[in-house]
Amino acid sequence: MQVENKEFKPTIVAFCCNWCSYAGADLAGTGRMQYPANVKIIRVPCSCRVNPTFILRAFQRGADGVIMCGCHPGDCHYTSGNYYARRRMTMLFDFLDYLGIEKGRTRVEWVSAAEGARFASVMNEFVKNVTELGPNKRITDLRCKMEKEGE
Amino acid sequence: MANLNLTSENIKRISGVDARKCMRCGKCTASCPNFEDMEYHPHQFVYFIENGKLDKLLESKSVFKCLSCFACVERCPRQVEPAKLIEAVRLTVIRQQGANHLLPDEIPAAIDEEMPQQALVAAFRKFTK
Amino acid sequence: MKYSYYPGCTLKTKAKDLDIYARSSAEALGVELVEVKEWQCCGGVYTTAQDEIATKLSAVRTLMSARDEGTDLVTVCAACHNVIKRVNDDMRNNEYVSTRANNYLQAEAPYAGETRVIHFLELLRDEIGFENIKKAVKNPISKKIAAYYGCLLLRPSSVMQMDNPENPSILEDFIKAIGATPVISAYRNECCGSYFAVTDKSIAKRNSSKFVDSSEKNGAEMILTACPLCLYNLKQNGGASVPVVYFTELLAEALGVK
Amino acid sequence: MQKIGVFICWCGSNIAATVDVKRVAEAALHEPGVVYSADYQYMCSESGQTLIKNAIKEKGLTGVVVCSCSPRMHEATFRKAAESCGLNPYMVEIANIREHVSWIHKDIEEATEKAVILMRAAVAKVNLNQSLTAGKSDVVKRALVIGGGIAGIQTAIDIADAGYEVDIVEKKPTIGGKMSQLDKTFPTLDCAACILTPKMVEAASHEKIRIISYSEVESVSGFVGNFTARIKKKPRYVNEALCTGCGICAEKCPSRKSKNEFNEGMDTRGAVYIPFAQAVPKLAVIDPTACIKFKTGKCGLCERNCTAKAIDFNQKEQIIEEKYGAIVVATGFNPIKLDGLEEYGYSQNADVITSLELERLMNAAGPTGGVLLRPSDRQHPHKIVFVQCVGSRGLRPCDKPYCSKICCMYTAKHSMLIREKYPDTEVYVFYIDVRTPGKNFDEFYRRAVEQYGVHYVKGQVGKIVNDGGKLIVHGSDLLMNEQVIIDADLVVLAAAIEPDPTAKSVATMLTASIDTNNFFTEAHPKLRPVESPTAGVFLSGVCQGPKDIPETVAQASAAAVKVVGLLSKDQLTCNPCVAGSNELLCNGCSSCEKVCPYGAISYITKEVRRGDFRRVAFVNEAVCQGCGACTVTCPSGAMDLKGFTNKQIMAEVDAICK
Repeated sequence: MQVENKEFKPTIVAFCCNWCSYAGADLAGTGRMQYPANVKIIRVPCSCRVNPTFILRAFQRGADGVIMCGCHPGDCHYTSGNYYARRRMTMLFDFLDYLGIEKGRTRVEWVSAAEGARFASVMNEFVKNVTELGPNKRITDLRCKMEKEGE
Repeated sequence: MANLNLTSENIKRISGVDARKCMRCGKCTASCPNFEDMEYHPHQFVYFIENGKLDKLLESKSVFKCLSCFACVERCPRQVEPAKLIEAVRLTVIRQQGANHLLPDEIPAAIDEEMPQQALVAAFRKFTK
Repeated sequence: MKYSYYPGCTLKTKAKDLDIYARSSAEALGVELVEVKEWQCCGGVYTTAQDEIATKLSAVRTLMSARDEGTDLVTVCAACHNVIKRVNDDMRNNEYVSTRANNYLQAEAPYAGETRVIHFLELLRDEIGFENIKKAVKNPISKKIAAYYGCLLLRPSSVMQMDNPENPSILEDFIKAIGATPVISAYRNECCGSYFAVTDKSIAKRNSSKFVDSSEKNGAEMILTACPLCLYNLKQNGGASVPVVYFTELLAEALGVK
Repeated sequence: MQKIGVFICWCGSNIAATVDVKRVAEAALHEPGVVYSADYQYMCSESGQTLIKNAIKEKGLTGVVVCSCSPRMHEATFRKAAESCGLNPYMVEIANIREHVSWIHKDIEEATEKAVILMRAAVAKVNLNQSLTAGKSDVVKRALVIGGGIAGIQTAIDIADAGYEVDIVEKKPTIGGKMSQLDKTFPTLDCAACILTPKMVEAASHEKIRIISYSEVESVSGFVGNFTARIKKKPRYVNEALCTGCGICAEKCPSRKSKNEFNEGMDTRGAVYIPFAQAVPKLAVIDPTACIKFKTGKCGLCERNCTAKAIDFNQKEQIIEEKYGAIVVATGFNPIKLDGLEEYGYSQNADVITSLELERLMNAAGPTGGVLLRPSDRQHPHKIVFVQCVGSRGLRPCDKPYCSKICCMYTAKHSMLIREKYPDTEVYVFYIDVRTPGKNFDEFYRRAVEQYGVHYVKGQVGKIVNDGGKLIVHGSDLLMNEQVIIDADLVVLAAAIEPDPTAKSVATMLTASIDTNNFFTEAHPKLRPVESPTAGVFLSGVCQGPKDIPETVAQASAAAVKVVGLLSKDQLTCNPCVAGSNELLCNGCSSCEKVCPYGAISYITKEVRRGDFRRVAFVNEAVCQGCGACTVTCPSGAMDLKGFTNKQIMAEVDAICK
């Protein structure tokens, strides 16, 4: 069992497109801008590569928040990928909200390769919001949870 | 004047302005219509505040010489807005007991028939607590 | 066209002309100005201090009255206009000020800057149109007139948004509309000396006379302003030898309602 | 089952100071498939790479995970190393534990824990990696240069000299750009025309260069090595093949009211005109907004007087479509508009001018024939004030936050030339800082002060008013701690420079990125300064950031070298991380085709099982750029992206959430 008063540290998955936001995250690193270690980044070529099932899988496996970052509208390396991503995520997040996964746990942000500071501030804010919401319980696969606690 | 709580931080809080953005171009001083009457000039205000050297400002009447015409605010390329800083220092001074710069006794001699009361209201707002 | 109207204290005493002629001109132009109920002094000057809330409350009350009437708020005194417009901007964009002001006022509906504040000049330019005023003029003022803006109408431009702060044209366009010829003088948007008329006349003298001298040198036969304190300083401290008048007075004269 | 090796880099102390690398190496051994792990001080070094290569050979590794800096930094390095000893490069994955861990976290415990998780995710991915082979695509051996200023001209000449064909597309009627308007150039004071016009002629006469003037690139499609551009050629209303550039038409034109752009609007030109004497191509052009024939249908004086019969009022816009292997952006700059900076009174006073206007006033081919006369009354100015940083280094909406870089030097040049030619003139320069980093630059500026007696005043100008014909300049002298008031005859503003307004649309067209100031972003600010992040698109001149002429020319040549390097290849290796359809799952619904931004997907009828012919999606791997839009759209899950498969990403998610 976990110790009761242990500070809640959410697990957060960030999908970052290779061209803008992953580079933005790199720039945050180069600039030594701090953000919480809870954020783990998965590199994808474009935000439009993010399949809604990836996000469902993350929540199922115990993630407390998922953020997807792409290039600013109009700046997509692949011209229009981020527009597809935006539409897909709007639908998905509404659906997740319906299921009880609050809107605060999901987010789409546009971060350019030049916006290291913005990447850090977005992550700080997102982690703070998710921490306030507490652990995600809705569609977590209980077996995963038990495994985790059993460790 | 040690109890004044006149730290640069405090000035920043009251004015909402960050003196560190200043690039020392002196455009505020170049713009100031009341330059001649000031012992310390707008760019010096900014520099003093930035460096926390505030005691000189307090001893100077310069804080009461700003016209609040906002020429420096409008023209400052760095959005340092010197007039806001000066207002914050002036307020910090007059908020002390007995530090009012304008006393009611002085009024009768200063006014004439034509003077709009707007002038008095403004002067009292700027110079007294 | 119906607007809430805020005259301000000085317009009820020393600057009656500014008020009276604004009303009569408005009527002649088919604009209804409804005086805000139980208005209070605007505060005279706007303070930039973040922690001064009390001095902004009376302006908020005026703004709330206009909102409750569902009309835009028209001001005519340049000083009142500056204070009310800037407080309105605070209520819109400065959370610190708006939260505290609303907490203090305890109004049924908190105020969030909903009212649009326009100066009488903006009413003439944007709502009525100088072209239409030109058509309504009965007695064209055929004089050479220098316009004095001072600082309050234009600055800070990010909030006032009336005109280009360094190259304004609204008063010159107004002068053209009433049939007169504008004279552009140096220092027309520099300070007149303001409230230093009370504490240090030499400052007011130096500042006002710069504009007055330039205007007279440029052949102005009259000086125009929108602010009672500017008018006082230009006259008393600037040593103007030509008449200094409110723009509303000239408008009324041109419209034939003086 | 894979046999994976995990290599943890210390990056000196960059990683090792915050991440317990030994613990990461130890943790790796517990991951499925991992048979070996090691840590080393500099994994990217020769000996670090040897360590990886030896491990691959000795342990027979089938997959490699390197925990190091960003994959954007050294992924290629490590993949190359793996390839050199026979491992497929795409069996290598990077866990970014520098930019994403050690540089942003301070707590060793926390950082190590995160590094382990990122390592775990990378291992999970490599377990599912498959060998990928990159395809090849042909390179079109021609280059397109957008913009015909000194940057574009230099790039074009260098590419052409290497033996490749180049098209220069210039939106104005002549090439030459801003440099053609300059009088002298710092720090040597050579005449700009004397050094530029030979280059213009060289470009025009070069057998490999084609100048497409008075034209704009309308759209670009394709990819590195194989771009297709549509170029819109605006009608000149003059037949280019017939016009001899004699200039009779311009002389006869009765319309004289158009502002002469070449002289910054300080004099006028006819509706039909040749921009300037040394214009290239030297052809007339008709401005239909000013032409009386176009406006009223009558006139045609030029047509009647043209002995070459070149005037053609019926000329229409033309579209040229061309293929290119590389594209160079050289769109240049403009001085900013000064509407928001009216404290200097530019629009209110004829005698407040910009530095570029002063260049024309001092030039022998300018509106005053090279005699310095002020615009209002054509009198010789005796007191001149220069204002620096007009719109540069500011934060207001009307300002630019950057230093425009060239103003300090050209102002020193102007003040020196004026003092040289008119010693009776007092010259004041209001400056905030004098910035002169460059060969012989500071010496040049000091000459202006010491030898020519130019008054440099440290302070900015706050307000310029016109009081009865005199310009009253209110400035500050910070060293004297005084306000200075100067009644000047002429004021020269060093207006900030900004990228040409077309930069934004060109960037969008090329999917190249621009920064918040609309300057093109380079692929790497230090190591790849002339390439854009978009493959095959290169940057030349001020479109990338403020530059003076020597720097522009250097960068132009550098861009040319990059282009030549690309064009010298017959084929390019494609990105193997492309989409592919599982024909057994594909139902031919066409959803993927609709979302593909490159038109890489088509449909073929294929015998998927014996006797079962079906319409299935087919990905052209040379065209696919690997964005993955189709993979998410596909309703049956047939489409997947190599290198970033659904399973791989899911495995990463699982590893992180574990």
